[in-house]
Amino acid sequence: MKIYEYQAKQIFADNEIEIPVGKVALSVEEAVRISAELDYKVALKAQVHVGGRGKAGGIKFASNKTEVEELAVELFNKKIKGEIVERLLVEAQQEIKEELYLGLTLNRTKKTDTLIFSRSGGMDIEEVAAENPDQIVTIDIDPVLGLQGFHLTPIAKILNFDKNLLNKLIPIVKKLYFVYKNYDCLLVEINPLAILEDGRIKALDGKLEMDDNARYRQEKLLDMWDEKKEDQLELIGRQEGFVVIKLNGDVAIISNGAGLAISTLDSLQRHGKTAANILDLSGGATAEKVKRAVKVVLKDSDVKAILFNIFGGITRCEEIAQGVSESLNEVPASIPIVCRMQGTNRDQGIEILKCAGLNAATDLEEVVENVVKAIQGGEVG
Amino acid sequence: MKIYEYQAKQIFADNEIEIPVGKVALSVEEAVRISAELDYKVALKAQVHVGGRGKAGGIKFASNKTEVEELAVELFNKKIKGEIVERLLVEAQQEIKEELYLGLTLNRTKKTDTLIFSRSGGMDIEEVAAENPDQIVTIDIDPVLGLQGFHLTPIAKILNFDKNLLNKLIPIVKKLYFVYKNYDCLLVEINPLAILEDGRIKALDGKLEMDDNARYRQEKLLDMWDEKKEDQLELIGRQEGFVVIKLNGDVAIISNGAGLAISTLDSLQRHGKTAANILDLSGGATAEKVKRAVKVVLKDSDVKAILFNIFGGITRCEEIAQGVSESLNEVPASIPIVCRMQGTNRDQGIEILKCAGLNAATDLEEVVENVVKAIQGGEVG
Amino acid sequence: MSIIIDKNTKVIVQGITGREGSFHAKLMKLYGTNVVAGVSPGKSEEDVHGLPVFDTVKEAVNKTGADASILFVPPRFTKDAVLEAIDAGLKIVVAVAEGIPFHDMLYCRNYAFKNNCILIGPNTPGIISPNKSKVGFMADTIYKEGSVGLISRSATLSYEAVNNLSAEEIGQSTVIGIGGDPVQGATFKDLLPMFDEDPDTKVVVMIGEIGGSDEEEAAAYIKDNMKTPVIAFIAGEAAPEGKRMGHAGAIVSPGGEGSAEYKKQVLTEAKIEIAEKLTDIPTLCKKILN
Amino acid sequence: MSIIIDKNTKVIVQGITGREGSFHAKLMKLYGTNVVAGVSPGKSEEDVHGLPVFDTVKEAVNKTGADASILFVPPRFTKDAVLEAIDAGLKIVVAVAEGIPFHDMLYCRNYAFKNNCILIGPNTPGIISPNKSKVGFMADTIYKEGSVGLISRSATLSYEAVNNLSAEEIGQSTVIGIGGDPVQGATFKDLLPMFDEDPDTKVVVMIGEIGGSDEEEAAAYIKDNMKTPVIAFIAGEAAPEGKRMGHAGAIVSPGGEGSAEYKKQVLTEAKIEIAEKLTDIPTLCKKILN
Repeated sequence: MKIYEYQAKQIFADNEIEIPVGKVALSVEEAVRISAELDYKVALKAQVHVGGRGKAGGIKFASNKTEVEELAVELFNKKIKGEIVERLLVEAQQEIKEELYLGLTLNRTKKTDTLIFSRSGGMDIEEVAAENPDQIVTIDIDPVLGLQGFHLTPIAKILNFDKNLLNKLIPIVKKLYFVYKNYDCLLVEINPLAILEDGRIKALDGKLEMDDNARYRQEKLLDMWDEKKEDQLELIGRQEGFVVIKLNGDVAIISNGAGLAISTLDSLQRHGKTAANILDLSGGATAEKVKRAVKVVLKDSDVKAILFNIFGGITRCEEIAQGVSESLNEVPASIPIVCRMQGTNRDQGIEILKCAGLNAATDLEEVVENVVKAIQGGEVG
Repeated sequence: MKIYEYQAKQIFADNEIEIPVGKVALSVEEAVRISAELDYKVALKAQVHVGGRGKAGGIKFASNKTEVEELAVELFNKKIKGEIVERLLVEAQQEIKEELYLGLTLNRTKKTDTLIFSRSGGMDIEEVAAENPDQIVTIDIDPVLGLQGFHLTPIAKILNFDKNLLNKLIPIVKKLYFVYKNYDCLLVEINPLAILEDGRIKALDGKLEMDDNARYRQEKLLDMWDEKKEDQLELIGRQEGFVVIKLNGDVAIISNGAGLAISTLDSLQRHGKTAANILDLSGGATAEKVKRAVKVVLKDSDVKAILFNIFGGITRCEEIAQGVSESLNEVPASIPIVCRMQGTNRDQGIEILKCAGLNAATDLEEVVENVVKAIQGGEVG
Repeated sequence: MSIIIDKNTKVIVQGITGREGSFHAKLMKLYGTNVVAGVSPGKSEEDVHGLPVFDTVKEAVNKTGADASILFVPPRFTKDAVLEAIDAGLKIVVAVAEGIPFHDMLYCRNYAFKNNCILIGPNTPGIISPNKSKVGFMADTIYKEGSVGLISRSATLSYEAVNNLSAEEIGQSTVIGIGGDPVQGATFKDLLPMFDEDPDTKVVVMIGEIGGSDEEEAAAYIKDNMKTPVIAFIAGEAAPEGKRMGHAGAIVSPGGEGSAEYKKQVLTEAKIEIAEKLTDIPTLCKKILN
Repeated sequence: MSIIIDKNTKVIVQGITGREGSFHAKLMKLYGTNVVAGVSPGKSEEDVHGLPVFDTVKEAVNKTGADASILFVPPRFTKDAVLEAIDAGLKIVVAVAEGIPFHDMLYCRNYAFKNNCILIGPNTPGIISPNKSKVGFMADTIYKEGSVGLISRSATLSYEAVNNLSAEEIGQSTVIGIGGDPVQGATFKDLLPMFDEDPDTKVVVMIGEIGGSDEEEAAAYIKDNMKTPVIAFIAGEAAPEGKRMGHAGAIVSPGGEGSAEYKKQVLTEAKIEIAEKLTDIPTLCKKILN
């Protein structure tokens, strides 16, 4: 779950990391009003979740009221990599001496936390990594040990052990580590972390992505979450208790496990097709739950067929079959349903489907072939 | 390093563990004044470092002004196990429903932290351990892991999983653990931790002992430290940079290592004597340092002879010998000096001693025999 | 033989008084697993399917000499329960819950590792050594005893693969679900050496998927160390970049890191045979076993 | 042979640019220790006695393949330096500083243990395998190569004992100071098995003192497991209760716990020979060696 720059900065400020004075504006008028307080010497920053905002022209600098107005109008009418701009962060401009990069994320390979620091801030860290690997230090932190003094030596080194600078910087590193851990971040990043002409260090940009699994204990972040930025089908799915993934094909895949669904998608691709969406019933679904799942995927107008791929374990095939059978009235005739059932109570499930006029395939490849034929108007099974 | 009850409670209060209203009094008048604010329904508690204060009559309860006066006079004129009473804690009396015990200390055998809890508070925990071991839970905490939720289950069990009580108690346990760790405690103890009639839980007594090695980072505790309670010879030693141990014999043992000093003491005992004090020069002492050491031990009027036991490693024997030689003027003729030297530059050291008119023994047993003879007025060496 | 668990493994069930815990404790017992006790704080008066219930893992271990624990505990309590099991000295811990915060697992994984504990999961159906012991909730009827070792990130794909194998009369030594999270306990690389040391495991099937680099790490290990042949399957070649495909860990990074294509390339370079389809697995196993 | 260190052990010196670090780096090199580098943050331009200096332990390990580290670092920085060494993968760490807060050592000891690192100290002169390697600051001239293993809480008493042994031409395999703190890295019990496995160590001398129960723990271990004979000396029979006798750990609790008398009794019950005086040690060793 991502939050906006201005929200990430609010979290930083709450944790005593300095940020520029500024406020978020939802309209041109509001942007002008906020700018007035800052003597119109402001940065106007489009608030979007996609990366590469700067290069896409999402950040503008104004120095008088007219410029603020013009630039705010321009930004509110812009799309940044397809994302519409609904909020502008209006901030006092800063006199920057040097730009640093500071970030924390998971090292998935080593299964540790990783602290990333660079003296070449302000640009994309991947670019720095590619062009000036010497300018980046990557420090793995054993999560059991936590951040210790010695972890910071490589940062000190890149700053030539400049004591004066380090005395200001190291508390910020510790605070950001605290944020990373205590706000359940997948990623937290300050880029640039700017050393200003007056010697202060401020977070000029901020990125924070929360672990979805930690929603239950991160109310503050959850309050910041902009639901509208999510795919609406996926959102509905979540509200109904399913993991739904929206894709750009025309088959709805309903299955009782993520792996099975992914493999079904792979097989579809080998047949030159892809899914409109994937819905995971997860283990132990009831007929009732199946009916709700069908309703969810039907909200996706891209769907031309529904494919059930079930491998019963805790999940019982007859429950699924019952749910499919009871859903039939709801599904338009134009949308064929194909099924595959295997595992716990498979025979009973197939029997129920048969009564409902549906055949069941026995394996994954077969059911995928069936759905391809069905969409092409052929006979199923 | 020990602090007084009222100081330990101040630390508790700073960390949001509730304590009774109260203040410390240095005189009877002050005790009366504080009591007045509390309507004279007070507990008067002698502030001493020794244990077993309650049984020794160090805690009194008053209910009017006269009683306060009488009891304060009594307590200020009392000695508790030999320790004079200079401070009284005057506290509002509490209506107690139940007394618990809560403590944290080091498990030296397992090298872990240990949390101790008992439902039989208010009495000596060792007594409870001996008489009602079922009433105590002892929970070892891996210092790397720190206090976790599961560590508290044994406490919950002893309280019959009383949710209402646990919701109040568990935060106190966590706070005391925080105090234990963050104030570098060797021991921290609340006994009794009282459940009051109104349902609140308060620390009615408090004990906190700090690790001497952590002095440098515990300024707050160091400010609380009452130097007068220390042995004055040991205090002077510390100020001069030595570890000095005051004992009740008549020989001053100066050595370059704690182990060597202890063994010398053991040998003395086998000869029916003991030391007045022990001074550890530790490694690499200079002649200058030796002279200062001699000055320190001479402040002890019990000293009838000085025994040097040196095994040179980093320590060089000739430096020690030089120091001994230069000290001779300062040492009264009535106080003989005996020496033993071994290790680095032993021969040079012995030569220097010889010039100063001193013989050197080669081993520990010999030097001890020499000091015994010297005190008895015999010839040395 | 088998790895990690067998008939002698004494298992406790943390969360045994819950619906799932109680249900699967019974199924495990029925399968023949040596379930010796349950743990549920404050419920030690109860008895579940004839099993004693203790308030703490430590008590359960002291009284029963248990070796392993399976946790039927909600995600928010899983970290504490895992740490309790490790702290009590257990060397095999299976965490089935899905949806555990990754910082919790990061801590648990590293703490388990340091304490020489094999942590399986989270987000896993568990581990089964067919006809010997099952510490998990998989539908056990599809498993057959034999000489294929199987490790899978996906639960359903492991069922699918096992079903295909058993249908062709190819049995399994031990089947382990390591879970679909980005951070888990034991990974492919942690488990492969155990299979390599098991004389009865003749071939290992590794069912990977997009996301992370556990398969690549395994490939490097296999190339340099494994004597036992390994067959790999990678799910997710059709997954678009940047989409989390149901499993928290199944995501191809923008830029293509963690893609099925790349993983297969690395595995192939390490001379590991790739099963393009799940149905290819039995054929490839047979080739090695015969 | 010897335990823990020998001629091949590659040693780094943390704090090498300090007075003590520089001085003892030189002495260790002169003794023949394979010192490969120093570490001192911000001083990597320097070169000390021809040794390269690195900013971090990790760099030093990567560049030199070091196995061991000795820390000449002030007490307040010791915890961080120990953790850095362990985190960098070193398996032998010697901390000589005296006066380290016990909570720091409690953490270090347990972290070292979990990472399979042998931590020696703090408050120790270090470890020496005579004629092979010395990782410490002891006056090395008194040591002779031979077959007595020696472990001591006190530095000076280990010198005393070694001096007595060498004077009688009895050499030592390895001599280890474990330090006089109440919490230290390796204890008697942790080190005894290593001596027991060393074919060249024919007898082990254990120099204990009052305070704690490490000698009692060792006694239980020796009784149940040791094949190599052990001789013990306990200092402090004259120490009064409740007084910390110079070493932070040398204190008899009020009530007599940790007394020399009790320790000797436990050791005797475990059939361990007691040296009443330090001068008895060579005699007792000879009895076993001949």
